[in-house]
Amino acid sequence: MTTTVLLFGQLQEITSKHELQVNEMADTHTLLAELSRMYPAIATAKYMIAVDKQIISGNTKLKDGSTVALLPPFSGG
Amino acid sequence: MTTTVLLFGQLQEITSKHELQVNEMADTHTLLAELSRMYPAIATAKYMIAVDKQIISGNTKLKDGSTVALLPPFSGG
Amino acid sequence: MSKERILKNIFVKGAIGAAFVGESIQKHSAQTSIGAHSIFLGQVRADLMDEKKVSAIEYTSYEPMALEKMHEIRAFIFAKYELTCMHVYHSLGKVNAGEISLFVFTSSAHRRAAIEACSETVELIKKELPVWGKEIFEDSSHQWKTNT
Amino acid sequence: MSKERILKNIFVKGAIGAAFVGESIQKHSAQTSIGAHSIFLGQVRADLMDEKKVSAIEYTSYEPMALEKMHEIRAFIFAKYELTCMHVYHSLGKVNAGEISLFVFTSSAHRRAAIEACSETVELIKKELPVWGKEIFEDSSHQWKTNT
Repeated sequence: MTTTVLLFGQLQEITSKHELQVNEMADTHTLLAELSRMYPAIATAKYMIAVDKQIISGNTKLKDGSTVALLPPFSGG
Repeated sequence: MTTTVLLFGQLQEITSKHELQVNEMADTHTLLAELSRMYPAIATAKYMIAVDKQIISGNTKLKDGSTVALLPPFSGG
Repeated sequence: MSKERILKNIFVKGAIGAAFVGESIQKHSAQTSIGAHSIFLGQVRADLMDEKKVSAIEYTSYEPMALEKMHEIRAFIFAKYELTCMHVYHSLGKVNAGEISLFVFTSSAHRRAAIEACSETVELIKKELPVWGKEIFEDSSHQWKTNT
Repeated sequence: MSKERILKNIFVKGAIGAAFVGESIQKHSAQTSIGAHSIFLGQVRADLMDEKKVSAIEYTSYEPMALEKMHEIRAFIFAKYELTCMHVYHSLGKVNAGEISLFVFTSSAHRRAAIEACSETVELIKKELPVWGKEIFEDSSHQWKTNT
Protein backbone atom coordinates (compact mmCIF):
# COMPACT_ATOMS: atom_id res chain seq x y z
CA MET A 1 0.00 0.00 0.00
CA THR A 2 1.06 3.58 -0.74
CA THR A 3 0.56 6.75 1.28
CA THR A 4 0.94 10.27 -0.09
CA VAL A 5 2.47 12.75 2.32
CA LEU A 6 1.94 16.49 1.84
CA LEU A 7 4.16 19.04 3.57
CA PHE A 8 3.29 22.69 4.00
CA GLY A 9 4.81 25.94 5.25
CA GLN A 10 7.87 25.50 7.45
CA LEU A 11 7.78 21.72 6.94
CA GLN A 12 7.98 22.11 3.20
CA GLU A 13 10.93 24.42 3.75
CA ILE A 14 12.68 22.05 6.17
CA THR A 15 12.32 19.04 3.89
CA SER A 16 12.52 20.86 0.55
CA LYS A 17 9.62 18.63 -0.42
CA HIS A 18 5.94 19.37 -0.96
CA GLU A 19 4.85 15.81 -1.65
CA LEU A 20 6.30 12.35 -1.20
CA GLN A 21 5.14 8.75 -1.44
CA VAL A 22 5.85 6.15 1.21
CA ASN A 23 5.00 2.46 1.17
CA GLU A 24 3.65 -0.01 3.70
CA MET A 25 2.75 2.43 6.47
CA ALA A 26 0.01 0.85 8.55
CA ASP A 27 -0.81 3.87 10.67
CA THR A 28 0.17 7.50 11.30
CA HIS A 29 2.56 6.71 14.16
CA THR A 30 4.58 4.40 11.92
CA LEU A 31 4.52 7.02 9.18
CA LEU A 32 5.69 9.84 11.47
CA ALA A 33 8.52 7.69 12.85
CA GLU A 34 9.67 7.03 9.31
CA LEU A 35 9.36 10.72 8.32
CA SER A 36 11.33 11.80 11.40
CA ARG A 37 14.04 9.33 10.46
CA MET A 38 14.17 10.71 6.91
CA TYR A 39 13.95 14.36 8.06
CA PRO A 40 15.09 14.73 11.68
CA ALA A 41 13.79 18.33 11.80
CA ILE A 42 10.22 16.97 11.57
CA ALA A 43 10.64 15.32 14.98
CA THR A 44 10.88 18.70 16.70
CA ALA A 45 8.51 20.70 14.47
CA LYS A 46 5.02 21.77 15.53
CA TYR A 47 2.20 20.56 13.29
CA MET A 48 -1.23 18.98 13.09
CA ILE A 49 -1.99 15.93 10.98
CA ALA A 50 -4.81 15.58 8.47
CA VAL A 51 -5.67 12.22 6.96
CA ASP A 52 -7.70 12.69 3.77
CA LYS A 53 -8.32 16.33 4.78
CA GLN A 54 -9.64 15.50 8.25
CA ILE A 55 -7.62 16.60 11.26
CA ILE A 56 -6.82 13.58 13.43
CA SER A 57 -5.50 13.20 16.95
CA GLY A 58 -3.86 10.04 18.18
CA ASN A 59 -2.72 7.14 16.05
CA THR A 60 -4.85 6.52 12.97
CA LYS A 61 -4.88 3.53 10.63
CA LEU A 62 -4.03 4.27 7.02
CA LYS A 63 -5.70 2.81 3.95
CA ASP A 64 -4.07 2.29 0.60
CA GLY A 65 -4.08 5.65 -1.20
CA SER A 66 -4.55 7.79 1.90
CA THR A 67 -3.18 11.31 1.84
CA VAL A 68 -1.52 12.47 5.05
CA ALA A 69 -0.87 16.20 5.36
CA LEU A 70 1.47 17.72 7.94
CA LEU A 71 0.10 21.16 8.78
CA PRO A 72 2.17 23.73 10.69
CA PRO A 73 0.20 26.30 12.75
CA PHE A 74 -2.20 28.16 10.44
CA SER A 75 -1.49 31.80 9.72
CA GLY A 76 -4.00 32.92 7.12
CA GLY A 77 -5.74 36.29 6.95
CA MET B 1 -35.87 87.15 26.82
CA THR B 2 -36.34 85.01 23.72
CA THR B 3 -36.07 81.27 23.27
CA THR B 4 -35.71 79.53 19.94
CA VAL B 5 -37.58 76.24 19.67
CA LEU B 6 -36.55 73.67 17.08
CA LEU B 7 -38.87 70.84 16.09
CA PHE B 8 -37.78 67.68 14.29
CA GLY B 9 -39.23 64.57 12.71
CA GLN B 10 -42.80 63.78 13.72
CA LEU B 11 -42.97 66.96 15.82
CA GLN B 12 -42.13 69.09 12.83
CA GLU B 13 -44.85 67.26 10.94
CA ILE B 14 -47.43 67.68 13.74
CA THR B 15 -46.79 71.40 14.11
CA SER B 16 -45.88 72.18 10.49
CA LYS B 17 -43.07 74.23 12.01
CA HIS B 18 -39.33 73.64 12.12
CA GLU B 19 -38.47 76.70 14.20
CA LEU B 20 -40.35 79.17 16.35
CA GLN B 21 -39.53 81.95 18.79
CA VAL B 22 -41.17 82.27 22.19
CA ASN B 23 -40.72 85.02 24.75
CA GLU B 24 -40.37 85.12 28.54
CA MET B 25 -39.99 81.42 29.19
CA ALA B 26 -38.08 81.01 32.45
CA ASP B 27 -37.57 77.29 32.26
CA THR B 28 -38.27 74.20 30.14
CA HIS B 29 -41.40 73.21 32.06
CA THR B 30 -42.98 76.59 31.38
CA LEU B 31 -41.94 76.37 27.76
CA LEU B 32 -43.37 72.85 27.27
CA ALA B 33 -46.66 73.86 28.88
CA GLU B 34 -46.91 76.76 26.44
CA LEU B 35 -45.97 74.57 23.45
CA SER B 36 -48.54 71.97 24.46
CA ARG B 37 -51.16 74.71 24.65
CA MET B 38 -50.22 75.95 21.17
CA TYR B 39 -49.93 72.43 19.71
CA PRO B 40 -51.94 69.91 21.76
CA ALA B 41 -50.34 66.99 19.88
CA ILE B 42 -47.01 67.84 21.54
CA ALA B 43 -48.51 66.95 24.94
CA THR B 44 -48.84 63.30 23.94
CA ALA B 45 -45.77 63.00 21.70
CA LYS B 46 -42.60 61.15 22.72
CA TYR B 47 -39.42 63.22 22.63
CA MET B 48 -36.24 64.21 24.42
CA ILE B 49 -35.26 67.81 25.05
CA ALA B 50 -31.94 69.42 24.23
CA VAL B 51 -31.05 72.87 25.54
CA ASP B 52 -28.24 74.35 23.48
CA LYS B 53 -27.53 70.90 22.05
CA GLN B 54 -27.26 69.16 25.43
CA ILE B 55 -29.89 66.57 26.34
CA ILE B 56 -31.54 67.54 29.63
CA SER B 57 -33.76 65.70 32.05
CA GLY B 58 -36.00 67.46 34.52
CA ASN B 59 -36.82 71.15 34.55
CA THR B 60 -34.01 73.39 33.30
CA LYS B 61 -33.66 77.17 33.52
CA LEU B 62 -33.44 79.00 30.22
CA LYS B 63 -31.16 81.92 29.41
CA ASP B 64 -31.89 84.63 26.89
CA GLY B 65 -31.08 83.26 23.46
CA SER B 66 -31.25 79.60 24.42
CA THR B 67 -32.18 77.08 21.76
CA VAL B 68 -34.50 74.33 22.88
CA ALA B 69 -34.83 71.34 20.56
CA LEU B 70 -37.60 68.75 20.81
CA LEU B 71 -36.17 65.48 19.57
CA PRO B 72 -38.39 62.48 18.73
CA PRO B 73 -36.80 59.03 19.09
CA PHE B 74 -33.70 58.86 16.90
CA SER B 75 -33.82 56.63 13.85
CA GLY B 76 -30.60 57.24 11.97
CA GLY B 77 -28.52 54.66 10.16
CA MET C 1 -14.23 80.64 14.73
CA SER C 2 -17.32 78.88 16.04
CA LYS C 3 -17.08 75.46 17.62
CA GLU C 4 -19.17 73.85 14.87
CA ARG C 5 -16.82 74.95 12.17
CA ILE C 6 -13.98 72.79 13.47
CA LEU C 7 -16.14 69.66 13.83
CA LYS C 8 -15.66 67.02 11.17
CA ASN C 9 -18.70 66.72 8.91
CA ILE C 10 -20.23 63.28 8.52
CA PHE C 11 -23.27 64.15 6.43
CA VAL C 12 -23.56 63.58 2.71
CA LYS C 13 -26.47 64.47 0.45
CA GLY C 14 -28.31 61.36 -0.73
CA ALA C 15 -26.98 57.81 -0.93
CA ILE C 16 -23.39 56.75 -0.26
CA GLY C 17 -21.99 55.11 -3.39
CA ALA C 18 -20.34 51.68 -3.33
CA ALA C 19 -17.48 53.13 -5.39
CA PHE C 20 -16.90 55.76 -2.69
CA VAL C 21 -16.47 52.92 -0.17
CA GLY C 22 -13.91 51.30 -2.50
CA GLU C 23 -12.03 54.60 -2.85
CA SER C 24 -12.01 55.08 0.92
CA ILE C 25 -10.44 51.64 1.34
CA GLN C 26 -7.85 52.38 -1.37
CA LYS C 27 -6.73 55.54 0.46
CA HIS C 28 -5.48 53.39 3.35
CA SER C 29 -2.93 51.40 1.35
CA ALA C 30 -0.15 53.85 2.25
CA GLN C 31 -0.79 53.29 5.97
CA THR C 32 1.19 50.12 6.39
CA SER C 33 0.74 49.96 10.16
CA ILE C 34 -2.89 48.94 9.51
CA GLY C 35 -3.59 45.21 9.67
CA ALA C 36 -7.39 45.21 9.82
CA HIS C 37 -10.31 47.24 8.52
CA SER C 38 -13.86 46.84 9.74
CA ILE C 39 -16.68 48.35 7.73
CA PHE C 40 -20.37 48.64 8.46
CA LEU C 41 -22.86 49.70 5.80
CA GLY C 42 -26.51 50.45 6.47
CA GLN C 43 -28.67 49.77 3.41
CA VAL C 44 -32.28 50.90 3.00
CA ARG C 45 -34.62 47.90 3.11
CA ALA C 46 -37.77 47.67 0.98
CA ASP C 47 -39.77 46.56 4.01
CA LEU C 48 -43.37 45.55 3.53
CA MET C 49 -45.83 47.06 6.05
CA ASP C 50 -49.56 46.48 5.73
CA GLU C 51 -48.95 45.45 2.11
CA LYS C 52 -47.19 48.73 1.33
CA LYS C 53 -43.54 48.64 0.34
CA VAL C 54 -40.89 51.12 1.49
CA SER C 55 -39.36 52.75 -1.60
CA ALA C 56 -37.00 55.17 0.17
CA ILE C 57 -36.02 56.73 3.47
CA GLU C 58 -35.70 60.47 3.80
CA TYR C 59 -33.21 61.46 6.49
CA THR C 60 -33.12 64.71 8.45
CA SER C 61 -30.89 65.70 11.34
CA TYR C 62 -30.29 68.35 13.95
CA GLU C 63 -26.91 68.77 12.34
CA PRO C 64 -24.97 70.99 14.79
CA MET C 65 -25.93 68.73 17.69
CA ALA C 66 -25.27 65.56 15.66
CA LEU C 67 -21.77 66.73 14.76
CA GLU C 68 -20.99 67.57 18.40
CA LYS C 69 -22.32 64.19 19.47
CA MET C 70 -20.30 62.42 16.77
CA HIS C 71 -17.21 64.28 17.99
CA GLU C 72 -17.86 62.89 21.49
CA ILE C 73 -18.46 59.36 20.18
CA ARG C 74 -15.23 59.53 18.18
CA ALA C 75 -13.23 60.70 21.21
CA PHE C 76 -14.75 57.94 23.35
CA ILE C 77 -13.99 55.22 20.79
CA PHE C 78 -10.41 56.42 20.23
CA ALA C 79 -9.85 56.43 24.00
CA LYS C 80 -11.22 52.89 24.32
CA TYR C 81 -9.64 51.17 21.28
CA GLU C 82 -6.20 51.23 19.64
CA LEU C 83 -7.37 52.65 16.32
CA THR C 84 -5.40 54.01 13.41
CA CYS C 85 -8.39 55.86 12.00
CA MET C 86 -12.16 56.09 11.85
CA HIS C 87 -14.43 57.47 9.15
CA VAL C 88 -18.18 57.95 9.40
CA TYR C 89 -20.64 59.05 6.72
CA HIS C 90 -24.41 59.39 7.07
CA SER C 91 -26.86 60.33 4.36
CA LEU C 92 -29.29 63.22 4.56
CA GLY C 93 -32.26 63.57 2.21
CA LYS C 94 -33.69 60.74 0.16
CA VAL C 95 -32.01 57.33 -0.08
CA ASN C 96 -33.77 54.69 -2.18
CA ALA C 97 -34.24 51.05 -1.17
CA GLY C 98 -31.05 49.13 -1.95
CA GLU C 99 -28.86 52.22 -1.48
CA ILE C 100 -26.47 52.87 1.39
CA SER C 101 -27.21 55.48 4.06
CA LEU C 102 -24.56 54.78 6.71
CA PHE C 103 -20.86 53.97 6.31
CA VAL C 104 -18.68 53.37 9.37
CA PHE C 105 -15.04 52.47 8.73
CA THR C 106 -12.46 51.69 11.44
CA SER C 107 -8.86 50.58 11.00
CA SER C 108 -6.31 49.20 13.43
CA ALA C 109 -3.12 47.18 13.59
CA HIS C 110 -5.14 44.22 14.88
CA ARG C 111 -8.56 42.88 14.04
CA ARG C 112 -10.25 42.92 17.43
CA ALA C 113 -9.86 46.67 17.97
CA ALA C 114 -11.10 47.45 14.46
CA ILE C 115 -14.10 45.10 14.70
CA GLU C 116 -15.20 46.09 18.19
CA ALA C 117 -14.73 49.81 17.57
CA CYS C 118 -16.81 49.63 14.40
CA SER C 119 -19.60 47.69 16.06
CA GLU C 120 -19.74 49.99 19.09
CA THR C 121 -19.66 53.11 16.92
CA VAL C 122 -22.65 51.84 14.91
CA GLU C 123 -24.60 51.23 18.13
CA LEU C 124 -23.79 54.71 19.45
CA ILE C 125 -24.73 56.35 16.15
CA LYS C 126 -28.11 54.59 16.14
CA LYS C 127 -28.73 55.45 19.78
CA GLU C 128 -27.31 58.94 20.21
CA LEU C 129 -27.24 60.83 16.92
CA PRO C 130 -30.20 63.15 16.40
CA VAL C 131 -31.14 61.80 12.98
CA TRP C 132 -34.60 60.83 11.79
CA GLY C 133 -35.62 58.54 8.97
CA LYS C 134 -38.99 58.93 7.28
CA GLU C 135 -39.95 55.74 5.46
CA ILE C 136 -41.63 56.61 2.20
CA PHE C 137 -43.91 54.00 0.65
CA GLU C 138 -44.47 53.38 -3.03
CA ASP C 139 -47.84 55.17 -2.81
CA SER C 140 -46.06 58.28 -1.37
CA SER C 141 -47.53 57.83 2.09
CA HIS C 142 -44.98 57.59 4.90
CA GLN C 143 -44.23 56.57 8.45
CA TRP C 144 -41.41 57.42 10.85
CA LYS C 145 -38.71 54.80 11.16
CA THR C 146 -37.92 53.39 14.61
CA ASN C 147 -34.54 51.97 15.59
CA THR C 148 -34.24 48.71 17.48
CA MET D 1 -18.27 14.83 -10.03
CA SER D 2 -15.79 15.02 -7.20
CA LYS D 3 -16.77 16.71 -3.96
CA GLU D 4 -14.19 19.47 -4.46
CA ARG D 5 -15.63 20.55 -7.74
CA ILE D 6 -18.86 21.78 -6.17
CA LEU D 7 -17.15 23.69 -3.35
CA LYS D 8 -17.13 27.47 -3.72
CA ASN D 9 -13.63 28.80 -4.35
CA ILE D 10 -12.40 31.54 -2.01
CA PHE D 11 -8.83 31.90 -3.26
CA VAL D 12 -7.61 34.69 -5.50
CA LYS D 13 -4.13 35.17 -6.91
CA GLY D 14 -2.35 38.10 -5.28
CA ALA D 15 -3.92 41.07 -3.50
CA ILE D 16 -7.64 41.80 -3.31
CA GLY D 17 -8.29 45.20 -4.89
CA ALA D 18 -10.23 47.95 -3.12
CA ALA D 19 -12.26 48.46 -6.30
CA PHE D 20 -13.29 44.79 -6.20
CA VAL D 21 -14.66 45.39 -2.70
CA GLY D 22 -16.64 48.37 -4.03
CA GLU D 23 -18.02 46.27 -6.90
CA SER D 24 -19.01 43.48 -4.50
CA ILE D 25 -20.99 45.99 -2.43
CA GLN D 26 -22.64 47.41 -5.54
CA LYS D 27 -23.90 43.95 -6.54
CA HIS D 28 -26.09 43.87 -3.42
CA SER D 29 -28.19 46.93 -4.28
CA ALA D 30 -30.85 44.77 -5.94
CA GLN D 31 -31.30 42.74 -2.74
CA THR D 32 -33.63 45.10 -0.96
CA SER D 33 -34.23 42.77 1.98
CA ILE D 34 -30.70 43.59 3.15
CA GLY D 35 -30.42 46.25 5.84
CA ALA D 36 -26.84 45.79 6.97
CA HIS D 37 -23.49 44.77 5.52
CA SER D 38 -20.46 43.95 7.63
CA ILE D 39 -17.07 43.79 5.98
CA PHE D 40 -13.70 42.72 7.31
CA LEU D 41 -10.50 43.37 5.41
CA GLY D 42 -7.12 42.02 6.41
CA GLN D 43 -4.28 44.27 5.20
CA VAL D 44 -0.60 43.29 5.18
CA ARG D 45 1.32 45.28 7.79
CA ALA D 46 4.90 46.50 7.26
CA ASP D 47 5.89 45.19 10.69
CA LEU D 48 9.37 45.91 11.96
CA MET D 49 11.17 42.90 13.48
CA ASP D 50 14.80 43.16 14.62
CA GLU D 51 15.10 46.30 12.51
CA LYS D 52 13.91 44.50 9.38
CA LYS D 53 10.68 45.56 7.73
CA VAL D 54 8.08 43.19 6.26
CA SER D 55 7.61 44.08 2.60
CA ALA D 56 5.11 41.36 1.67
CA ILE D 57 3.44 38.15 2.78
CA GLU D 58 3.42 35.11 0.53
CA TYR D 59 0.41 32.89 1.16
CA THR D 60 0.11 29.18 0.48
CA SER D 61 -2.72 26.80 1.34
CA TYR D 62 -3.74 23.18 1.33
CA GLU D 63 -6.51 24.22 -1.01
CA PRO D 64 -8.80 21.16 -1.17
CA MET D 65 -8.88 20.95 2.62
CA ALA D 66 -9.29 24.72 3.00
CA LEU D 67 -12.29 24.75 0.67
CA GLU D 68 -13.93 21.88 2.55
CA LYS D 69 -13.27 23.64 5.85
CA MET D 70 -14.65 26.91 4.49
CA HIS D 71 -17.76 25.03 3.36
CA GLU D 72 -18.22 23.78 6.95
CA ILE D 73 -17.63 27.27 8.40
CA ARG D 74 -20.17 28.73 5.99
CA ALA D 75 -22.79 26.10 6.91
CA PHE D 76 -22.17 26.69 10.62
CA ILE D 77 -22.48 30.48 10.28
CA PHE D 78 -25.65 30.29 8.16
CA ALA D 79 -27.19 27.94 10.72
CA LYS D 80 -26.32 30.30 13.57
CA TYR D 81 -27.18 33.70 12.06
CA GLU D 82 -30.01 35.04 9.90
CA LEU D 83 -27.87 35.96 6.92
CA THR D 84 -28.84 36.98 3.42
CA CYS D 85 -25.41 36.17 2.02
CA MET D 86 -21.73 35.70 2.79
CA HIS D 87 -18.68 36.17 0.58
CA VAL D 88 -15.11 35.25 1.47
CA TYR D 89 -11.94 35.87 -0.51
CA HIS D 90 -8.39 35.00 0.55
CA SER D 91 -5.21 35.77 -1.34
CA LEU D 92 -2.66 33.19 -2.40
CA GLY D 93 0.83 34.14 -3.50
CA LYS D 94 2.50 37.46 -2.78
CA VAL D 95 0.61 40.38 -1.22
CA ASN D 96 2.60 43.55 -0.58
CA ALA D 97 2.43 45.63 2.60
CA GLY D 98 -0.60 47.94 2.40
CA GLU D 99 -2.52 45.51 0.18
CA ILE D 100 -5.53 43.41 1.18
CA SER D 101 -5.28 39.63 1.62
CA LEU D 102 -8.60 38.74 3.27
CA PHE D 103 -12.11 40.00 2.50
CA VAL D 104 -15.10 38.72 4.49
CA PHE D 105 -18.50 40.19 3.63
CA THR D 106 -21.78 39.30 5.38
CA SER D 107 -25.22 40.79 4.80
CA SER D 108 -28.44 40.54 6.74
CA ALA D 109 -31.75 42.31 7.29
CA HIS D 110 -30.46 43.55 10.65
CA ARG D 111 -27.09 44.74 11.81
CA ARG D 112 -26.37 42.38 14.70
CA ALA D 113 -26.53 39.21 12.60
CA ALA D 114 -24.32 40.74 9.90
CA ILE D 115 -21.74 42.08 12.37
CA GLU D 116 -21.52 38.99 14.57
CA ALA D 117 -21.44 36.58 11.61
CA CYS D 118 -18.62 38.55 10.00
CA SER D 119 -16.58 38.70 13.18
CA GLU D 120 -17.03 34.99 13.95
CA THR D 121 -16.22 33.99 10.37
CA VAL D 122 -12.95 35.93 10.54
CA GLU D 123 -12.00 34.15 13.77
CA LEU D 124 -12.79 30.73 12.29
CA ILE D 125 -10.83 31.49 9.11
CA LYS D 126 -7.77 32.51 11.13
CA LYS D 127 -8.06 29.47 13.38
CA GLU D 128 -9.21 26.67 11.08
CA LEU D 129 -8.20 27.32 7.48
CA PRO D 130 -4.99 25.57 6.41
CA VAL D 131 -3.30 28.71 5.07
CA TRP D 132 0.24 29.85 5.78
CA GLY D 133 1.74 33.30 5.49
CA LYS D 134 5.47 33.73 4.92
CA GLU D 135 6.57 37.23 5.91
CA ILE D 136 9.15 38.47 3.46
CA PHE D 137 11.50 41.22 4.63
CA GLU D 138 12.97 43.99 2.53
CA ASP D 139 16.32 42.13 2.45
CA SER D 140 14.52 39.04 1.02
CA SER D 141 14.96 37.02 4.20
CA HIS D 142 11.72 35.66 5.67
CA GLN D 143 9.94 34.22 8.68
CA TRP D 144 6.69 32.33 9.10
CA LYS D 145 3.76 34.42 10.27
CA THR D 146 1.94 33.38 13.44
CA ASN D 147 -1.70 34.20 14.15
CA THR D 148 -2.79 35.48 17.56
